[in-house]
Amino acid sequence: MKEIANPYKPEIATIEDTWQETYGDRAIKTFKVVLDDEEIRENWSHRPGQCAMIGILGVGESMISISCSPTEGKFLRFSVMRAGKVTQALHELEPGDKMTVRGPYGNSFPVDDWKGKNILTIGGGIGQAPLRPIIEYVKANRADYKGLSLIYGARTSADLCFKDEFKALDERDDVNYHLSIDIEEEGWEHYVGFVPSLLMEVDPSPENTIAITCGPPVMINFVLQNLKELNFTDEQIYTTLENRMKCGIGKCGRCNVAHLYVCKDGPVFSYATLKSIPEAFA
Amino acid sequence: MSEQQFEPSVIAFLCNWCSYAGADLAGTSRIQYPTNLDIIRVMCSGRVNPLFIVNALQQGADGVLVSGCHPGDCHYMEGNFYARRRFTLMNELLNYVGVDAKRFNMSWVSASEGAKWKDVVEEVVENAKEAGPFEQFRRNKINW
Amino acid sequence: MERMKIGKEKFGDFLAALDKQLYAPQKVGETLRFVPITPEDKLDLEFSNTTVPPKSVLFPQTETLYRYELGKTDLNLPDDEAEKVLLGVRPCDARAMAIVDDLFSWDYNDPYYQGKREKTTVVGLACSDPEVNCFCTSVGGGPASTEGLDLLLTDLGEVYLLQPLTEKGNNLCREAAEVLEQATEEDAAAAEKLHQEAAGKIVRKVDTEGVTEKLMELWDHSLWQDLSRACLGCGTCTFLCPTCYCFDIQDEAEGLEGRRCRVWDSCMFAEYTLHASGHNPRPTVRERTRNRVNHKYSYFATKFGKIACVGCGRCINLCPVNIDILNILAEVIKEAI
Amino acid sequence: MNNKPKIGVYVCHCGINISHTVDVEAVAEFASQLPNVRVAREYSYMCSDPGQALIREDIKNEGLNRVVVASCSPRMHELTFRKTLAEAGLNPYYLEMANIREHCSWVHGDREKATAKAKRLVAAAAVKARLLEPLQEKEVDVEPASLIIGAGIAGIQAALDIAEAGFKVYLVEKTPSVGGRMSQLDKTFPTLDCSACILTPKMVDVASHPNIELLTYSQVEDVSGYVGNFDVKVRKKARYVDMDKCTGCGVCAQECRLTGRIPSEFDEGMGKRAAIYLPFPQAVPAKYTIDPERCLMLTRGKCGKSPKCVDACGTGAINFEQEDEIVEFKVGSIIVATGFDVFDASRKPEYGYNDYENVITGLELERLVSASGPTGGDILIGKGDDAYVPKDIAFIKCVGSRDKSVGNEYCSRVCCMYTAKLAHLLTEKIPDANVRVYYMDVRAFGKGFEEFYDRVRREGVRYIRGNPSEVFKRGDKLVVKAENTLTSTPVEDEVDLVVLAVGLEPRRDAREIIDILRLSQSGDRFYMEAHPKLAPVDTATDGVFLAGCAQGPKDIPDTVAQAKGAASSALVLLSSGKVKVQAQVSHINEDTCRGCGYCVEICPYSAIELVTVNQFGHEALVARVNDALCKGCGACVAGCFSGSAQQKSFMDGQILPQIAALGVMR
Amino acid sequence: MVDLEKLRTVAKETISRDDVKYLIGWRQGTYGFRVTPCFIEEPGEAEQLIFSPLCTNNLASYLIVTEKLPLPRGEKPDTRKVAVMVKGCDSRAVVQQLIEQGIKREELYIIGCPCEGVLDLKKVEAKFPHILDPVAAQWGKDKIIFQLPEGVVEVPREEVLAQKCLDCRDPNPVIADITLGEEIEAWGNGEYQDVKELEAKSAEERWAFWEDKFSSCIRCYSCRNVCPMCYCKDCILDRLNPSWIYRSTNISENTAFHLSRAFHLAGRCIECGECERVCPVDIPLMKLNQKFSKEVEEKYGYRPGIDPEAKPLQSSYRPDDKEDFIL
Ligand SMILES: Cc1cc2nc3c(=O)[nH]c(=O)nc-3n(C[C@H](O)[C@H](O)[C@H](O)COP(=O)(O)OP(=O)(O)OC[C@H]3O[C@@H](n4cnc5c(N)ncnc54)[C@H](O)[C@@H]3O)c2cc1C
Ligand SMILES: Cc1cc2nc3c(=O)[nH]c(=O)nc-3n(C[C@H](O)[C@H](O)[C@H](O)COP(=O)(O)OP(=O)(O)OC[C@H]3O[C@@H](n4cnc5c(N)ncnc54)[C@H](O)[C@@H]3O)c2cc1C
Ligand code: SF4
Ligand code: SF4
Ligand code: SF4
Ligand code: SF4
Ligand code: SF4
Ligand code: SF4
Repeated sequence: MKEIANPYKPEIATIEDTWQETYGDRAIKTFKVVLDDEEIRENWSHRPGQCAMIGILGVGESMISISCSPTEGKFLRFSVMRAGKVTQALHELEPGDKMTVRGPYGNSFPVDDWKGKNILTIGGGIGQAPLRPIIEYVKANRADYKGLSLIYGARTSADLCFKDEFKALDERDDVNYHLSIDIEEEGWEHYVGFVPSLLMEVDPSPENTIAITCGPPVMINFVLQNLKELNFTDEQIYTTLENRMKCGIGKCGRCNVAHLYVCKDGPVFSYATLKSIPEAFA
Repeated sequence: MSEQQFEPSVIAFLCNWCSYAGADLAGTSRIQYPTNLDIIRVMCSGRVNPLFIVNALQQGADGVLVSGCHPGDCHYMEGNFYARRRFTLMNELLNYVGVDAKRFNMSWVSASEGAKWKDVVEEVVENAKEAGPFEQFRRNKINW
Repeated sequence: MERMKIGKEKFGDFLAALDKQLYAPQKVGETLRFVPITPEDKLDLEFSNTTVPPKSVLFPQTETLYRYELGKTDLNLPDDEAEKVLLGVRPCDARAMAIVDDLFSWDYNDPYYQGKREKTTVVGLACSDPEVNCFCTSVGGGPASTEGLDLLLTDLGEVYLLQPLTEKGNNLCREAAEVLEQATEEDAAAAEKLHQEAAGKIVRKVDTEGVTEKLMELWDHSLWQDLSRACLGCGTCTFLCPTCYCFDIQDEAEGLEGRRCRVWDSCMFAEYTLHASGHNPRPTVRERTRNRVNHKYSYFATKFGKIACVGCGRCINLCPVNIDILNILAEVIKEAI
Repeated sequence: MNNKPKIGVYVCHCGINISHTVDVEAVAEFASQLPNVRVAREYSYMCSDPGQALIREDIKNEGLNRVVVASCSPRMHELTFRKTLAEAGLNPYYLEMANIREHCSWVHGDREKATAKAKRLVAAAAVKARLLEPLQEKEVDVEPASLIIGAGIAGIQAALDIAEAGFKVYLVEKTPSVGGRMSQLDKTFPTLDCSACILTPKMVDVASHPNIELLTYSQVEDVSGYVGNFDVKVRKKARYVDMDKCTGCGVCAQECRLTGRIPSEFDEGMGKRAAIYLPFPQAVPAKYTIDPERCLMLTRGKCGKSPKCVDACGTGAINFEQEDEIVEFKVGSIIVATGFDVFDASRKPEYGYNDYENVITGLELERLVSASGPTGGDILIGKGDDAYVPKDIAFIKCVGSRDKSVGNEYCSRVCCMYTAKLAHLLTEKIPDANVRVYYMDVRAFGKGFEEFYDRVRREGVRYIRGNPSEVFKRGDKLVVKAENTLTSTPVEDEVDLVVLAVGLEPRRDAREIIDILRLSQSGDRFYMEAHPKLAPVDTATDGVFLAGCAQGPKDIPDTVAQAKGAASSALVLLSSGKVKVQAQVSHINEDTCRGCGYCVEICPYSAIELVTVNQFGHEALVARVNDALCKGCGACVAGCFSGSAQQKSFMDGQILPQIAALGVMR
Repeated sequence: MVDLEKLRTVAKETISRDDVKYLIGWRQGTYGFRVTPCFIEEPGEAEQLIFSPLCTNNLASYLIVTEKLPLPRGEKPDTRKVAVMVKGCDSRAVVQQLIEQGIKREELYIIGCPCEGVLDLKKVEAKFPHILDPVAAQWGKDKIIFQLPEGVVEVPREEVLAQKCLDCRDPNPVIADITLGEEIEAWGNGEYQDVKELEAKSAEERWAFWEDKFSSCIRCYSCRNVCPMCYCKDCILDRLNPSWIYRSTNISENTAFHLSRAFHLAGRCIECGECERVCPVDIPLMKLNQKFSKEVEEKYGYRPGIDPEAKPLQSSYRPDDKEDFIL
């Protein structure tokens, strides 16, 4: 079996650090992990937008977006929402514990094609995780891009991920961000309402801009409508799709939207591709 | 298992109020019995899901015992009556598919029956011994 | 290599001459499926087709990806596969292998499938008695189609005619040269005649011309609701389809050992696409049935240029509520015009 | 919040009790290797103060969040160690015990095998500990009031006791008067006190006690809630007489067109009353009631030109417009004291109760001998001029008791003695009477009973052992046909009166209360106590108690004793003011519950009900557990096919790994 | 026998009612002897309906498996009645579903079809292979009359009837709002011959029998999905947490699955035989189900799906239940 590379065989990785992003039933926890095998660690390269299959031996695997940019260092970050059996078990892990990682999988944001453009990310809830690497990537290669704007919302302020990182952006004048929560809260200085309305409020210009959105299906649907209203063309809009995945390599079958495999042909799609594909927004 | 005598593994589910207490009494009375039987405590024999038996056989038990209060003495009044029905059915099913009838046992042992508890353990362990190592659908016997 | 033949009574010798793991249809429970045999085992190839297709050998229903000790992180991969011979595969099922090969080798190679596939020689048996729901001829195959096969047998009554098709097939004939005889022209002609007769017995047909596009046109058509409504969402039509290969990966523990394994899965199961959030992009049998048919006749065709159905008829024969893929296709063709 | 389980395992030597057979060091060493185990220690006495301190310190210093104690039986020290955890700030339910003393070191001699077993038990405890969830122990306040249903001697006594203790009592009686069966009795065995003399003062007390709200002629309609917090709805039936105005003078009854035409319940139908009536002279409250099923005004809407009662009543108390009234209140505990009915003698047709007027029941005879009875205490059989005083009198015992053919296997406990009492009273009233008693056995088990029985026999009452097969008429006489089983001789005994010592049965309307309070019935159909020996006044429903014959046949002293027991049980609740509810209760996952109701049927405590919920716009039935009612048996869990019902601390997900640990460890 | 004219008239009337959503019945399938369940929403469609020995499907299953899509906020669910055609056995499923509150009586309109036994397609298709054109069948006296393409053929009923029908004790619907056709005299004897034969064998032989069968199971769960009594929203067989049974197919998990399935149907299986019929690998599931039918009848005098007022077997008990196996 050694002859052909075995894409099902994961690497063992050690958790270096964890943060609790949000709390509650559907808490989100971020893991910073480092692959154990030195050679593989050094040779590992992923691109913003890709995913990896992470898991625990004896429990199972889950496909999770890599939420860091390769520019950040020789480690990986995953922000995991607690939902099923595997993510529940993942949430129990602490620094020093092992997990399995295989990947990176899927296509990525065409960051090279986007050079010289304004980048606008529109995220909701855990949907910010796949957007974070693109933000970090642009920050790291700041000269290659023009404006960088972030729109991000969650149900309540406690449900926002990466809070400290947003705060840190206050220090920079080359990034601007807009936060929202659904319901009024005391001490909240930002927008109150849903992300699609915040988008209209921010009213970004489509001029030389790429809009990337990720979040719950309902949010995406409204964001798409609003982007159209703001005169973004289909080619300017990108989204990442999340379907159930088991293999990550275009075999197991379940992530398809029509003839596309989200794990291979996605997860990043331009709206121009998706809009003709039934089931893409089911 | 060649030379050595076969030491069966028996998993027992005992209700807290009668059988578990009976087993405690056997302990306080220093009544000696075989070590093959391990107890899982539940509050009532009515809590024992008959599918636990199937699972125990899958996971390595050679014999299983469910023990509760005598009919009419259930701490929760009716729990053991439900248990009796359920296990009567499960027992029939196991026999029917050809699992040795000796593997599944049920008993009523009260809090004062330390001596009976010993008899039950001995009988159940002996039964499991006679039935031999369970291989019919043990999980780790599967090979591929 | 040339066509050979062998007397049926000597077929055991043929098998004995091959130093390989042999798989042939045998009755397990009440139905036929491919299981390991020895040359001494009685072989009975007089059947229309096995209930469980031979994919169960190359893509077993449960396959260990690797084992580990619970609590540890060393991964033990399974051993290399032994050389195998699959005996008595029907041409439709062999074609299915050729189709599935594309899937398991695009982009990433699947080492488990490929590992078995490469070590396996597929010996087919031309089909002489198609069932009522066989429609291989409509989807590019036929009772004596050779795609996916290494060697084709034709039952000539007293003897089997052997027609090697690939190097692997040739090798088999070489290894067993001692017991084989050269076939004659007449044998070949007799076989040809049988093949044609068999093709003539196929009664169900479908015109697949343009069906790929038609299916996409009818995405929201009411026929999906009407024709799927009785579906029970059982996995029969997919589990037993020779071109269905969906799988799930699960961790299981056996005693102190754990393993990650893959198991057959089915797009007809409701939880197949169910997200952990509770959202399901294919919430009812309508979407699932549409996906099954579309996948075979449209998506796969778009991606790999082939229809992923070989017309074996199993899904029609075995569907408990008579959901009939030919009937669906017929409706699609009718509605699309 | 998932926290990573960090388990501390503590293996106890128990002096040498454990360590002499189990290699505790080896067990601790083994435990330290188990998944998620942070520390594993052994110690001489885990339950001692220093032992517990060890655990507390580790919880603080090592950040432990689960604890396994391998020591004696959890039945012994689970609470101790739970407290230890709580003291260290950990949820007490993060504790799991491995019983390596009673179930291991004390019952095994082979050190090697015992050690191996101890390891398995510890491993199983550790995997379970890993999966434990924190549980909250809840307390609920108790409403300082009690509902008592039934105002016989049991209900009266319980009401007085509770009221005396300073708590509010709602005493609900179905009939127009309190008193119950005891008020129908003449004298009471074995001391022959006059029933009315000892009962009436209590009846009056009950009516006048400031803490008792008496609701006669009322019925409990609905009870919801749970221990400490029952919401009660009572229907006060319309009496058509204004209680405030009625002085109890009785002229209305004299005037009533139906006077003397309606059989009196109190006199067992032997006396007659009017449609407006007082059940008996000493009735409490002494207010009249109109029988809505008989009153001409109420049944036909017309009573002559105008109702005579209305005309007669000086205070204008009669009001045909009166309507039923619903009273609602809250109580913390409930006592059911609804008593009994006597066996319906017509169900034994061979004794001719329906056919011959000189076949009567014991209760009817009670009325006959009573000075306040229909004959003023004269023993007269038959009506008017034909009435005669019987001379030859036969009692037949065990009528409707100990009799499978009528479905009553039980002994009614009072018939032997009331027969003796009535036989005595007959010999007193009819000096030349010739009384015999046909019996199967004589059960004179109570205090002073045997002595009384002896006295009656000495007074000349003949006891003939034999169960009569038939009573029939021959000429003027009744013939009791039997076999004297002591002499094996057939008997045909000619008598003037046959008295059937009918047994006690559950109230015919017992079901009503069962449905309202979700009680169970025992095999004899009386209300079932929580435990026949140790909780004879409790029921499966917390906060609901039984008193008197509602629970099973008994005599007055036992009734009163039980009433006092029930009262004190109720008082325990009321005076403590709080009740703890189980923490290890069942819980239902409403997303997966299929609403089949199996759990609802199974739960012995009626803790589960089906509720309709909205699931994505569709209505769905799902089960819901009332934590305050659930006792944590888990019977519902094993009966739930969908695995939706789970008992906290005993979940499938916790037990299956235990099984695996034990199975795999071989 | 049910008259087709009458059936269709009744169906039309039913579906025309305002309080009826749709009607579930049978119609001729796509080829040969096949029949398929159909959902009639318009009176016109009622012409498709048939009732014949080919109508094996237990339509009661659809009363509970029908998937409900989330309703938009504010929209009221359609709670009109579903009309369903039931044979005797199917009607027992309805009764048992009512007992278990899977459905509400007021949301049902039950059209009873007294049934003289349906066919075992495996037997029929073996007898008449390769038939493409739709075939009709009807009941004759002790025989089945087929309209084959080559003409009318009569076959003795024992040769083609499903096993469950040969032993049927409930040919008449036990619950119905309207019954088509005359009541039929029951012929089954309730002797559980099949079960007894297997019981008479040794434990080794019994295991050998079941091991062979269980090991052939592909765990497609058709048997579960078709069963009118299997309607958990989240079956424990699929559940991962806790995982009762692994998804891998081998004798261990397969046996555990079969024992669990059978046990969950103990005292609930109404012997419609659908599970066995749909099993693609022909596992004799009725031999398991019938074992329980026999035991609950013998031990508890219980037959599921007969009395809508009865308590479910497994959520009730009698203090004097037999307990001869208990130590
Ligand atoms: C013939 C006979 C002779 C007896 N002689 C003796 C004797 O000499 N000595 C002795 O110790 N015992 C004797 N007993 C037994 C004695 O009668 C009982 O022990 C006693 O009456 C029991 O009292 P109780 O309060 O439990 O029930 P009951 O007296 O039956 O009182 C129950 C009360 O509850 C009321 N009630 C019932 N249902 C409801 C409801 N749903 N809602 C509201 N109220 C309701 C009834 O109307 C009644 O007032 C005799 C019994 C009989 C039959
Ligand atoms: C052979 C037999 C079998 C029985 N079987 C049953 C049965 O099966 N079911 C049933 O319900 N009942 C049965 N009983 C009856 C049952 O035993 C009694 O009802 C029960 O024990 C009474 O409990 P008690 O607390 O009143 O008295 P006891 O059990 O006698 O307890 C009284 C306690 O007080 C102590 N004591 C006494 N005097 C003093 C003092 N001056 N100072 C301090 N302490 C003192 C005594 O030492 C004793 O510990 C049976 C009785 C016998 C004899
Ligand atoms: S879809 Fe049906 S006919 Fe086609 S290959 Fe699969 S099982 Fe055979
Ligand atoms: S189409 Fe038929 S076989 Fe396939 S899932 Fe539906 S009911 Fe089952
Ligand atoms: S038994 Fe289980 S599925 Fe049925 S109502 Fe109770 S919790 Fe729900
Ligand atoms: S655990 Fe017992 S008491 Fe609690 S709800 Fe379940 S059956 Fe009732
Ligand atoms: S239908 Fe047959 S093969 Fe499928 S799961 Fe059931 S028994 Fe197994
Ligand atoms: S188990 Fe089989 S026979 Fe029984 S009700 Fe379900 S489908 Fe019908």
